[in-house]
Amino acid sequence: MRAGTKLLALCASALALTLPAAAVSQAAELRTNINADPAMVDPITYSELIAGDVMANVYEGFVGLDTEGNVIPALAESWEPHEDGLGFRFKLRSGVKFHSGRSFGAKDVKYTFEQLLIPGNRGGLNAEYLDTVVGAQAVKDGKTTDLEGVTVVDELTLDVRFTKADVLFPIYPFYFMDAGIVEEHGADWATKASAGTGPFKFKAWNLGRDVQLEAFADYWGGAPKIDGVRFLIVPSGDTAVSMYEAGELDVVYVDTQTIRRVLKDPQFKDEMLTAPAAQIRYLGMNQNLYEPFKDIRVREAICIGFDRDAMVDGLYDGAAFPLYGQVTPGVAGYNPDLPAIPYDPERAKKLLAEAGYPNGEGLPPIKVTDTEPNKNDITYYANQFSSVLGMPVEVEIVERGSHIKRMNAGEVPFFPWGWSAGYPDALYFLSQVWYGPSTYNRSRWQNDAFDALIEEAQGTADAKARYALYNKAEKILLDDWGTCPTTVRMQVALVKPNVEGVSLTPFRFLPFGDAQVTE
Amino acid sequence: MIEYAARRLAGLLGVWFLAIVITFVAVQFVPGDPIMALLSDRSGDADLEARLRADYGLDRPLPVQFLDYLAHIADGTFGLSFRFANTTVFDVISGGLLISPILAITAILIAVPLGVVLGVFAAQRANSWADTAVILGLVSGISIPNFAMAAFLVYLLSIKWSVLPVAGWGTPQHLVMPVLILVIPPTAYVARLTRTYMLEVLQQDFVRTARAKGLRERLVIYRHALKNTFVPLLTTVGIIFGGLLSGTFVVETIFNIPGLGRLAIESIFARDYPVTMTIVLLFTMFYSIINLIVDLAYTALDPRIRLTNTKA
Amino acid sequence: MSAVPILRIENVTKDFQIKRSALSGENLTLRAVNDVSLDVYPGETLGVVGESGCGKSTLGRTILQLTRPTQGRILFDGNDITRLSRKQLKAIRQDIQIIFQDPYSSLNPRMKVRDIIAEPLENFSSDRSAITRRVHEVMEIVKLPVAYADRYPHEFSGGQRQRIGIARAIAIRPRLIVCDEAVSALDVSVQAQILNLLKEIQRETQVALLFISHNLGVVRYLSHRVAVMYLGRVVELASEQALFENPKHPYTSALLSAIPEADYSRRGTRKYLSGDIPSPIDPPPGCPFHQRCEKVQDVCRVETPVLDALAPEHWAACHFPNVSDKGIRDGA
Amino acid sequence: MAAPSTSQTARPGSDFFLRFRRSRNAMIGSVIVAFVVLMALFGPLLTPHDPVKVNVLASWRAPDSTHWMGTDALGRDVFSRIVLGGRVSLIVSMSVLAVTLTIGTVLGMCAAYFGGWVDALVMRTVDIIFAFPELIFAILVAAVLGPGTLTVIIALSMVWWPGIARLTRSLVLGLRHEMFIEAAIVSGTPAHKIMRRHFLPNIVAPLIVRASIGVGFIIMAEATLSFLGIGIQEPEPTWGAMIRDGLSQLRTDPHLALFASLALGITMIGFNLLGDGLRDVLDPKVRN
Repeated sequence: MRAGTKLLALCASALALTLPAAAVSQAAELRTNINADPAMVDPITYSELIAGDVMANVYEGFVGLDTEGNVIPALAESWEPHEDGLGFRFKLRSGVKFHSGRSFGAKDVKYTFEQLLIPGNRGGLNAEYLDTVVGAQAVKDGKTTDLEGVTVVDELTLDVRFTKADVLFPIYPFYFMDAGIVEEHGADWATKASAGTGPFKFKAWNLGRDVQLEAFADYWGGAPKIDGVRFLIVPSGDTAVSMYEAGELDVVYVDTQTIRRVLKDPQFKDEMLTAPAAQIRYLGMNQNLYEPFKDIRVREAICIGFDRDAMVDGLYDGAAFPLYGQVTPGVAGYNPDLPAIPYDPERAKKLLAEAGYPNGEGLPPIKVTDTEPNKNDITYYANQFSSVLGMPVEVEIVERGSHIKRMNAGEVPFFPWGWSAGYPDALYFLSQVWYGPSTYNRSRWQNDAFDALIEEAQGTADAKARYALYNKAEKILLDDWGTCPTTVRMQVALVKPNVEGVSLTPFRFLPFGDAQVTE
Repeated sequence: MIEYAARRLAGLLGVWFLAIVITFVAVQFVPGDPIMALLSDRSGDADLEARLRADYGLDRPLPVQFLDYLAHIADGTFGLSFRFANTTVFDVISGGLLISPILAITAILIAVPLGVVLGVFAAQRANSWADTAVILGLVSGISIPNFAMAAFLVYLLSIKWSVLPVAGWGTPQHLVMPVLILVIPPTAYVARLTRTYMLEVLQQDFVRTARAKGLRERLVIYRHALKNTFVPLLTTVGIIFGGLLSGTFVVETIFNIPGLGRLAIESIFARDYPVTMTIVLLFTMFYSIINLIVDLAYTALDPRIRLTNTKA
Repeated sequence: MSAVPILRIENVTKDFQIKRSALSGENLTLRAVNDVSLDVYPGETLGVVGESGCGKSTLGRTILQLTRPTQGRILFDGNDITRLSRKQLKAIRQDIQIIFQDPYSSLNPRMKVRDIIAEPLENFSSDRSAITRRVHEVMEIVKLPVAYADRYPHEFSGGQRQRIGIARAIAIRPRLIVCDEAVSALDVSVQAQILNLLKEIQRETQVALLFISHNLGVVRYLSHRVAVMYLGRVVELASEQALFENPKHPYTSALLSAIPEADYSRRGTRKYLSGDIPSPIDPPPGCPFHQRCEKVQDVCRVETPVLDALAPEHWAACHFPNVSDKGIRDGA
Repeated sequence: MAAPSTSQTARPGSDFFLRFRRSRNAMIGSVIVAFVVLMALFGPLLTPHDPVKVNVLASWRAPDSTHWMGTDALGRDVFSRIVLGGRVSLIVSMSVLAVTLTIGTVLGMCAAYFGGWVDALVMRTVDIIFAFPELIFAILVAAVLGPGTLTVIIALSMVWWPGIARLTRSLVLGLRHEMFIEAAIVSGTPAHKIMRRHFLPNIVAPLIVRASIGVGFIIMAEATLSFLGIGIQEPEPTWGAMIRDGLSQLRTDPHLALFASLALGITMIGFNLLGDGLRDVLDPKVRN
């Protein structure tokens, strides 16, 4: 038994080692959830959603969003397009301090752009926004580290020049970083220091447990009213809601599988925030891979062959609404006047018969493909198309990484997928998902008139005129049944009654700078 | 004894090496590509893909990659994580390194004595309804899936009564529910084994003799019978430990404990192979070391001479 | 008796490696059979006697190639069978069979009598009807009702089981049968029946028997010649009559005097063997028997005696063999 | 040590049934198992609804007279799915048993019978697989093969055969020097025939016990793999996946996880009791 006692003692001491200094509850700390560790916490390699949730609180770009999801100036006070339309001159905000205490200025913007492009740095999502900048390719190729198209005019004035028109450049969600940080903390500064201008400073990242931010007192928009934000890493959405229920989280971003639980429980009624996600969803039909898709009647039959309203009620418990176009509400350029796409199985059958496939006879077998989390959706589609249209559809669940690769390579014939907006403008959806040359045109729908309109829009600085072009292009896409828009999901979040100032926009939470936790 | 232990340890090194080979080969066949997982939506960018592949040494021939991995094991970093930018595997796992073993060992320290007591209780009342009730209870314990039981406990203890935290790690309270879930199967296992061995031993002559001599029943059981069930019980500790390590996968996932079990599942889904391989290797090492200790203890307790070429 | 032996055992030695303990790597050698040479002639019975542990069973097992000798050769029909391949060995199996001591464990409890007896036949023939005929034939020979063919071993008595074992052994008409304590496990009355059965079979088939037993009476009843083994060695070899009436080796004398049978006229002069057989792991130097021999001299402790022909067809390994024809009585 | 063969096998069959009937565990267990097996065999023919028929308009129904156990997220009948899920569980466990018993006994017998390098090769392989905690090895294999029914069968077989091989080997080693084996060798019986006719029938009883206990492990392991998302996939219903899907709805629609857990639990109890009972009945050492 002595050995047992010793072992127990050993265990206890080992346990003590792994426990961080007892979790002292800080009244003024906001606790919320992320469903995995962020893959990174630096603005250069930044390339995923979860890291974005954290970093939006630490870093800022030219613009930000207001509580309605509208673009508002942030680190850029104003900008003027160059006369030839190929570039902008930015007037930066004065009096902005980095977390290090250094002042923010034009040199930091240039530095950030260069860091994003230098090959060894593995520039992430934000690097893509620099493709049109003059000299970007040279930096990317490693020929120089000086980005030719970006000029520091004076401390707070920056000139950016493009190789081709890019009217949306000012609203791209860059994260500008402190040019002095590497000198101060070395190349691996990212987990040791905080290099942003946002309302919170990066404090600590305990892998598998949490990411901690602390309030930045010198924030240009005013010091946050809370001491900090703790993002607890909670992979299970269900657990997160339970933790919220037990008072272990103040704010929860509810994952789609758990939305039902939240909606059905009356106790959450007054604590719920909702906002449509800025994510289009569609059913991709690749005409190159499945002969019948070449017939517009078959495409229409598919698009009217499933019941969006039933999906909203049955699959999503009402936390969604039907989508009739390829731009989501809350995103600039959204057309609210698009006609509804009906669920009309009779007409769908008729169209299919006209196309030469009465009751689905003669249709070759096909698989509808998606990843595990969306298995209910494809099970519904497969069931619907086989029972309503007689189409021999099978369900195929695949691994995400290889699925995306195959979709990008245009190798998946039939798939429901989504695309989340990186910035609040319809061009994001239209130019990335349906523009012919785009890598992300995964169903390989192609239309010259559509492509021409998109190119024209990219050079149209006037917003109204640009939106008209969007609407025109979108109509071409829809009239051709090039895609089946499906639904827009609602985002659901829970916020404890003692927490104020948390806003959910189509682009997830706003930074928690205005949040307040009262006792 | 020391020589024997050393020989066994040397054998273990061989087994570990093979375990490394097996996991390395295995992950090569796991569908999905870590670079694709890393690139996610941007997987059309061939330049970026090539660059990342080179960064992680994935453009090199497999044998070279294997040697790289061995070198990284040797230098203690275990290589670079695919999922976390610029982070070594060691940094990824070090925070949770002891959590799974702590859970497993705590569970074993509770399960073994508890199981023995229950087993003795049932054996003493063999074939009575009390016996059946205990057995049925134990069987139910291992029959209800741990993930369902966990959900039930969370609802009751955390949400309804608010006595324990829902999930997480950091205070002793966080240990209670996971350990409770983990303890059930090994307790049932030990109890049933104890019952069987006790029944066997209780029928042996020396126990009858002891009883006949008028020794008190409890003394007979504990002094004589239990002593004889100890060795067979000892041999099962390794198996139990293995089951517990496997159990941590589920328990850590459910209770959101940042241990290696949860990390392993996440790494498999994120195609973070260096982390996956390292965790499998570590678990294999934990497990085989426990088995070695059990074996050594067993051999020390059972000094019978063994014939290699038994005569008929 | 033919002059050409059917089986010739030449200098056979069998060692076993023994691990003293699992913890230390130390190995010990147990010499179970030590430089044994014997001949068996067609149609004869060679008895091998000795106390348990003397190596006689091991010797039997080496003949059957159930275990390979460490040294020496075993010639069957003049061919060395210790170096045969699997295939060649199978051919030899037709000629050498065994009858085991324990009639309980020597029969597969899951097989019918018919299948047990048929097994050796099936290995050498595929003619089902011929096999069935032969099974019935040998069942008659061993005096088992053919109606029992579909029963399982547990439904039989010990003697009946031994008959099944004999039936199995003789089914393929072997030329040599090793009987390893073939009757030791049986009641005395049953023993006699089985011995008579063996005699009968030998008379009819001219099969050679190597009859291994610790029971001198049984050996005497059946054997033409007898070898006495002690601590892995043959210490005396002679015809049945010579050995029993005129033993040369003190060990043989001692064994004989220990026979409790009533028809021996030497009652009252019984000598008991004192002490245990020395361990074959660490045999004493010199004569293996010297620790228990009452005639022991200094030379016995140093020099190992060799098997000498002390009379025609009578060999013994002793520095001081009994000289008188009266043997035991004089040794007293 | 005496081989387990003789004394116990010498007993006529009627005694087995007598003892079986007297074992409470075995009786309760076999009744449950019989029920589950019948359900799996004939249930899908009798279920009131198509278990894969989607009707999103009827999703999340609580149990009522039409849907005895309610419906799931896609409006599929939970009762029908549980019945079909039981069939999947049994197919998986029976396949794993068939595969592992075949591989395990053949390799175990070969290792014990031939010894030498065959033994070394088999037993070292066994050791290496044993070096991995069992479910972890299964998870690794399942991850390699990608989700699916076949994957689960292969993964669990790879984990489970070494135990059978080791048991077989030790049983055969116990029999190796039985005289009837030597008699067979002397009779010139070839090795494969000795294994089939002599070893196998005499080690069957402990293997059956092992198998009956193993069914529980396999069913639970399959459920766990499905729970962790690397097991059997849609549209095939499995209890593990149903429980996982139902867990997040535990508060709103408890019937989803509840009935699947009950089905799994009852089946497990059945097999465990049967296994225990069989051990008591077949193992002569434990006789009360």
